[in-house]
Amino acid sequence: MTTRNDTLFDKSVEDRLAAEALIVDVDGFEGPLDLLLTLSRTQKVDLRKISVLELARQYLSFVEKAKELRIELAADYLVMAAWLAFLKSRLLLPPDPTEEGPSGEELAAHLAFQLERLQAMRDVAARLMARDRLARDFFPRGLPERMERVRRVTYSATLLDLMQGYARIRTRDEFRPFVMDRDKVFTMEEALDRMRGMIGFAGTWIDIASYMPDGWAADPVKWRSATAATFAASLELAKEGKVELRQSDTFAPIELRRREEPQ
Amino acid sequence: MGEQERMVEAILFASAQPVSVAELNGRMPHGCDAAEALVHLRKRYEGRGVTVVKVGDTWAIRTAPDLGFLMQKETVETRKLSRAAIETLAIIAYHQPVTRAEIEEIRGVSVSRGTVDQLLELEWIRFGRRKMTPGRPVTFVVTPSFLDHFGLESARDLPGLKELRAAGLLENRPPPGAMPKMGEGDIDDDEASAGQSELFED
Amino acid sequence: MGEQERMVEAILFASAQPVSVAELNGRMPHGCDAAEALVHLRKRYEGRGVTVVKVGDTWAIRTAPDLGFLMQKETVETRKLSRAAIETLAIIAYHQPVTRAEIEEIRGVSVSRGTVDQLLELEWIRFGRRKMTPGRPVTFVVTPSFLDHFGLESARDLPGLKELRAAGLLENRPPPGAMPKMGEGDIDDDEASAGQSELFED
Repeated sequence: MTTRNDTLFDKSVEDRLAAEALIVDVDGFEGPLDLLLTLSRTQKVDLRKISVLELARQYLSFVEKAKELRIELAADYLVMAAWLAFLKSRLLLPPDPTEEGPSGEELAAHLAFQLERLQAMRDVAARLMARDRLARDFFPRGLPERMERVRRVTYSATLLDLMQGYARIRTRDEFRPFVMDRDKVFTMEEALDRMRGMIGFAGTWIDIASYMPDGWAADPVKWRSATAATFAASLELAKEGKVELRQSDTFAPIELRRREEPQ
Repeated sequence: MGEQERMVEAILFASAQPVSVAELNGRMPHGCDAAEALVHLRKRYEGRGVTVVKVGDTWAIRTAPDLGFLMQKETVETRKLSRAAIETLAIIAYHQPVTRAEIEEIRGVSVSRGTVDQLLELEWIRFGRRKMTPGRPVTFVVTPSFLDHFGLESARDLPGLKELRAAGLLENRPPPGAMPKMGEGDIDDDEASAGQSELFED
Repeated sequence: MGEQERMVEAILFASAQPVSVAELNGRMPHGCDAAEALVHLRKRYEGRGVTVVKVGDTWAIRTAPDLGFLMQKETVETRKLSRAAIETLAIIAYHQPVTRAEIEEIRGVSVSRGTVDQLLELEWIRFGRRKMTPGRPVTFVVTPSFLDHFGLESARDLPGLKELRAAGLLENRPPPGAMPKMGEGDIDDDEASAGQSELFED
């Protein structure tokens, strides 16, 4: 411990510069563990024999200096500082047998393990990246031959398909294209045509039912259509000013009379 | 194996294009003789799975011609025969020997060359004797392999229209009476079903 | 040279990607034994300009690494990986299957999304099975592409793997008591090592 303290205070100019560089370079460190690892390297010892106490001291003085220089430290640096301060106190004070939790030595050993493991990962990462690598040191086939896909198509059809196909053709004549069945529909246009030719004679009130086309009254479907068309045509003629309409009562017959031309 | 031969081997393998002797020499260390190394390499690959071939003035490694089949993957796809093909085939089967004009008359549409070719290729139809009518048109008949595929002893075993109907094969067409009508709601039930059954009668 | 060896040679030469024994057998005529042919072929190419290499469960032909200097033209400039990406890759390779929390515990910093994304995009890592720990976190493992890229037969051939294991540095040592949480160290030890040995074993 004393020897380490001495080395710390007898730091060469170079080490001092390095220590200052550490402070300015906070952003360059990937977290407190990274910084601790760098600090531990300055002890130039085997990571397994590292003095965690010394490391904690260095880290805490780093944080102090950073504060003096008003360098913004990320929260995890400060959390680590607090934890190291706690660890330091545990390592310095004689163990309290009543206290629960891991001993300072255990905590220190784990930190040393973490640092050693991180260093080991960095070493193997470097070894990995230094390996002969594909497309840099060794190469795949430059002119690969494509697997040619030969597609063979077989067609399937069953006897049922065949017979249904034939049936479809032979019965096509029985089909007829879709048309509206209009034979039971009397349109308003038809009613208008019919009525226009007749209203000239309607000098007196006549029930519009008498304008119904001949032969449409027997079939209820036809009757309904013709009634609607005749009524609509009557309204149309009234709108045009050709006729007048009247109805004496609800559901009473609607009567129609030619309108006299305005003089 | 000589160092220069190794180099030529590696370059030919990794290059995306066939490589000329000049380029080989350019890429190999000064003083190398790619042409000579190529001679050795070519001999080494004789009778192997891949061979060193000359392509114009350039060199490449290629699969041995007799192993080309390894680079192919056959996939079999089963497709349903098109409706046009089925109908054409059916007409030929029912009416053989039949000319193209006759097929078109029965189908009501022209028969494309592709449809006939496809059926010929499947070996389900073949050309029959020419008809003794003006123009002496060719006819089509079905083949034994057609009968084989459809499990028929002869084309005469194909069921007739009446049998098709009896078998219910004609039922799935929309009967004309089922078309929506104006004022349909007024038609009483008896009338509607009467109209329908009429259509289903022979 | 045996006919089967020729076939394996042709198929491996034709492909830029490693080919599995199953695929070789699938492409070769029925009854061939690609595995045996591979043994002979590998021996035949020892010391040559190209070599037969094993990549995980697959096989490929690659140029000899000492001839890389001839291939400036073929060299593919890869994006430089960040220090974080390199370390994360190494941790995944040596500790696989490993969760993001475990990576963070080892590195002492959080792993940014971009780092993992970059490695996934390179197809050097992929998602492994979920860990049977609370939250069932996903794990990461390295891929055959990773092995191919770094010329490794298997993850067992990672440089320094044995030494790291002997030194206990691949163990998941839970922190004693109240360590500051740099990620979560609460992984079940048995489960972790079981998963690992599974991946590193034959």
